[in-house]
Amino acid sequence: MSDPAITPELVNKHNLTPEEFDKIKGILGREPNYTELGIFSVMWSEHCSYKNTRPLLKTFPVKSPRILVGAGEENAGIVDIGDGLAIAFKIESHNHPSAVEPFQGAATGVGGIIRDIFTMGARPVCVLNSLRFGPIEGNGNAANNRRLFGGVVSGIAHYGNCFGIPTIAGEVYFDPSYEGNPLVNAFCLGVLRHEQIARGAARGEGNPVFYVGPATGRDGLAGAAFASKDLTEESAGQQRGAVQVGDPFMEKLVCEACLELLATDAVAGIQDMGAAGLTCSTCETAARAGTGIEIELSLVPQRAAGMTPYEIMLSESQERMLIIVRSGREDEVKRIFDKWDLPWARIGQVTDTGRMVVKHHGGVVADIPAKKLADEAPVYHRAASEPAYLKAVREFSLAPVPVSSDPAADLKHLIAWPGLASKNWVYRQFDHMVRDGSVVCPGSDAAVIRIKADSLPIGAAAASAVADKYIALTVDCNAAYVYLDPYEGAKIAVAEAARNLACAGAVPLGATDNLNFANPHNPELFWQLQESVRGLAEACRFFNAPVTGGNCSLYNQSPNGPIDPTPTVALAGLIEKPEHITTQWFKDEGDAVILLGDAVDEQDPLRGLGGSAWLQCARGLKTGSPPRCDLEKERQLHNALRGFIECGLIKSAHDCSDGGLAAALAECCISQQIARDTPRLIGARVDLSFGLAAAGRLDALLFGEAQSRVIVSTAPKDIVKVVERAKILGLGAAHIGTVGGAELAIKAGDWEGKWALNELHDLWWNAIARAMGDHKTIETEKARNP
Amino acid sequence: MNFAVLQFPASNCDQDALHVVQNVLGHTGRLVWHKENSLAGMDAVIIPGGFSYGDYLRTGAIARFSPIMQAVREFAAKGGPVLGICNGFQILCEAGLLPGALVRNRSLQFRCEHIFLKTVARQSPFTGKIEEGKILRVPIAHGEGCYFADEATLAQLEKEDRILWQYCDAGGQLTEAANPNGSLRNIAGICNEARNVAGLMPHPERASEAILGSADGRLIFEGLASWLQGRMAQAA
Amino acid sequence: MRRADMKAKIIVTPKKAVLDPQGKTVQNALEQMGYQGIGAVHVGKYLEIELPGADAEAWRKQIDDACHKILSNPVIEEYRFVIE
Amino acid sequence: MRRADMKAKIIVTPKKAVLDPQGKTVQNALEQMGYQGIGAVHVGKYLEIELPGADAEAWRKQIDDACHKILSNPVIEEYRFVIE
Ligand SMILES: Nc1ncnc2c1ncn2[C@@H]1O[C@H](COP(=O)(O)OP(=O)(O)O)[C@@H](O)[C@H]1O
Ligand SMILES: [Mg+2]
Repeated sequence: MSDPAITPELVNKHNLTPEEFDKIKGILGREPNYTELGIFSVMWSEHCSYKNTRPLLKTFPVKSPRILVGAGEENAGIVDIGDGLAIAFKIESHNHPSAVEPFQGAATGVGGIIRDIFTMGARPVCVLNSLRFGPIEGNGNAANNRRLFGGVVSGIAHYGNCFGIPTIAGEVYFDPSYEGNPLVNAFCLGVLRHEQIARGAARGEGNPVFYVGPATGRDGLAGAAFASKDLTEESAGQQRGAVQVGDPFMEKLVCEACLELLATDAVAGIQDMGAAGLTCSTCETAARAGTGIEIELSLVPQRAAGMTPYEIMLSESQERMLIIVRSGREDEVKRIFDKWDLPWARIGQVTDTGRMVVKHHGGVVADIPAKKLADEAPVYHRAASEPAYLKAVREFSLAPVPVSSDPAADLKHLIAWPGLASKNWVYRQFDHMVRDGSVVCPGSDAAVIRIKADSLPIGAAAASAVADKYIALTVDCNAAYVYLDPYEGAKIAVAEAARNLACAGAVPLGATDNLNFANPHNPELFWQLQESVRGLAEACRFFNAPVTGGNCSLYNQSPNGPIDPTPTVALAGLIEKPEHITTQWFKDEGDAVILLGDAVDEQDPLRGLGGSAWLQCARGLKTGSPPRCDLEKERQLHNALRGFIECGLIKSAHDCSDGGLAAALAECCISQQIARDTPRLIGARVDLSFGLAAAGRLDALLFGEAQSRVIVSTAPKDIVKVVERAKILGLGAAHIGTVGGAELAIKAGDWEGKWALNELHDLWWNAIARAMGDHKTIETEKARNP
Repeated sequence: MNFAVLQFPASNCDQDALHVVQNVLGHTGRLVWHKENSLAGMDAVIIPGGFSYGDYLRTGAIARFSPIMQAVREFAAKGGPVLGICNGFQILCEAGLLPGALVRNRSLQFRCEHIFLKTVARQSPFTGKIEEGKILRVPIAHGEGCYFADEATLAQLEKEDRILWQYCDAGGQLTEAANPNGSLRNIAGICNEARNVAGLMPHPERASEAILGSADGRLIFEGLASWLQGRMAQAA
Repeated sequence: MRRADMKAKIIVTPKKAVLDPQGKTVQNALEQMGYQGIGAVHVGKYLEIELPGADAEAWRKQIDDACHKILSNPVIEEYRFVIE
Repeated sequence: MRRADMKAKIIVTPKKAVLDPQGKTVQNALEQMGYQGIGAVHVGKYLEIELPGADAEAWRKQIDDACHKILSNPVIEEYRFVIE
């Protein structure tokens, strides 16, 4: 079959503008052939080139004394955690593939991010995820949203569980804006010694280039380009051609074999074949090393008959790695990959030409300057203009919103609202304990994982002498806030993540973000992106959490419109001593309940109800300016809280976010799970009367989402210490109640609400299972027909 | 004591078992690759959890044909203790070293959570250190942990006191709700006729340190260790 | 208990173009066990649905519809069935 | 690539005694979607093995052996196959 002629239509089909095409001709000094056109189209897609976002990403704080490998340098950033140890972490999206095939889309998303981490020479030790779907309750579209949600969750479970990595934290929200365009962001963290850092560079002229992993098929052809377009029936249709299928079994073997090989120092460079597969890995490694690379496609293991050079170069078959081996050490590759029964092939070598030369049966099918291809994609400064909808948002006032007639009932609805309800239906499907490191499992503000000797890649010098480390992890983003005020909302995403870390007793080490936005060519949507990045950058700087990397997923809009702007933020933090590890649930009868921070933000005309869960859930309104975040105040809170924790004054700490004080208090009482069907319920009696005047209305006091607030519990003897020290630090602190009893009782003025704990727990714990069509009946059925 | 922890392609709880044996209990141990065919010098064998061969075809179906399994048969035939955890239990059943089979959870979903275990048979190398009436709190993590065997086999297991553990509630009751996967008779673990080969779906190696939320699982490994000591004392 | 007069026998297999890790793994296992010379292995699903009545034609439409909507995943699988 | 002259088509089904929750779930799903009147649903496995040569008889023994040893588990499953 001969290649099609290069026509303007074909160029356009490849998502390249006439200007971009001219630039390509300039670089090549001639017309590209079909294969070259395909190569440029994927490398210059938004997904690989960040052509619309690079100027924005430059504004992120990326430095700290702990940073060993910074953002943009390699496949993932690396941060020092002391004693010669380091962590590599990164978040990536797999939104469009998951819309087309939720199970495989999500599974391969997890596989991709795990490869990004062991590519760095690190052993992957945990994964997180951040998910968004349309509403799952009721009929109509909800049925399809449930299909997507259920498929994505089992896809993540399938891949992570089989690979043998704990899925230790995550977040899930439901909103109509994600209907038809769900978000699936996957995060992975790995551990290594400083001297084990591997590079994605094709170093050493003459070094052989190896392909390892399963054979190449026509899977996900040009997926990167697909991810860089609006999601339409047509684009999805094309993608259905050959959906990528993940093989976690294969990935586990490839990971172990690669770590074993890296331990031999036979490796000069290594990179996964992720987006844009063979194309991206060859030109990026050459570009990083300033060398050239030459490969022969007939040597590439192939699954399908008669694949063209174009198809082989653009295939996104999973679980494949490109390894540049020091010449003379080829046998070690053979020995190790044979041991693991893995396919491998020598497909080329490193050259000094600076060019990426691709041959097929000896004939040159592509010859491109590697650096220009990898690094000189066009950069666009898109037009931005404030969205019209924000005018109404700012003008929104509470005046016309009827005051809650039954706050007690509202709390029940709130905690059973899928966005707020317990996510156990999701994380009980994930193995979140494998590897014996899960100290705080899903269900508290931040997860805590123990790093020990066997968390390291093999060959780590004196591995047995490694001192255990404790890393706290969280991923957050309240996209309703970001929609209503991108700058403030993005700040809050970071602030909330940092607050979660502080509640666990951790100091931030670094951040990774996933910018999920809609079409950047629309100035109003680009404005959302620009403002969000401004907020993220400012907040990350403030909490001393440099951005070590991340991912951009634009064009997230289905025919029914754009998604809410969703800049998810994952933070990793360090906990100095195991005794500082703190969880969110109340511990002992008689303990004191203390609110750190101010009950109400009096500067906020909406008293924290703008964009709040209560306004959405109880009044069906997603509007109003969201709560503001005073970063200085927020930081004070975190420092004070960590100080108290380190002095051993704090028994539990829970951050107040969606659902406000009332929801947070309820969670403190019902969120400890001892075992299957066995929660530990412990009540509390709380008096919030002191905040009523400032709040103006009861629902604002109970459900307002003012920032910078944490509910802690302490032994009675420590009340004064905590409250007084907080005051000295200029931090609001109020002793609001006592832990104990079989109910939650909240008093405010002459109103008092009482909730039976077992009822609250059932509403909260089973809400999502109910929405999904509870499996309980089948679950407890015997293994035999009656 | 010297423990062998078998390592199949995509075993993934192998490190955890080794960690408990070595770092928590202070014994020696080593990972034994599935292509090896000798267990010389080993006092006990642990077949760890994971997804050997991706759980493709049936859980444990392919692993049982690995070269090392012949050595395991011989080791077991000589009375050596073999403990299969989760996927290890599935492999032992597929290999015919334990009766019955583990099928898809009733929920059709993977389940990862702590459960309660009632220890039934206390005469075994694995349950000797668990005192009467003690309820163990240990995690499960599996999609195919529903124990099935025909009536005759179940009756025999009961008659011969070979049911080691059953899923129960906090109070020790064998309720439906406490059964996480639909296992017949709430069976979580059993042993062979000679009592030296046992399998269970829960993960004691994930519950052997207080910092991980429970140290109950330790009792199983400690029981095994002291049983081995007794055996050696006799031999000497 | 409804009487089953006919049965729909449905076979769902991964599309040829789509990776079938399970099939590949089983093939390797069989070869290692000494079943030399076998070719590619494909693993799929088999469903049997008991159908009342005698009107196979009427059912054929419904089963085909069901195969397309829920019994198979048209994105990565293909199906075929007989009613007898 | 080896040429496939024949194929072994193997069907593995759960024994009657073993409850098949998948079948049950599919049945419920079908009924909820309005496919009224359908009876019990059983879900099993389908395997296809490409076989070279023309000697079906020789393969029959081998495939039967493989079905018995590894492709099915007699404790919970039954199998049947054709070579064509
Ligand atoms: N939102 C972001 N914030 C910070 N860095 C980013 C972001 N998006 C991408 N990057 C960085 O740009 C580089 C290229 O991104 P990407 O193509 O996702 O890496 P990979 O090739 O591993 O997929 C990476 O180092 C990544 O961390
Ligand atoms: Mg990468």
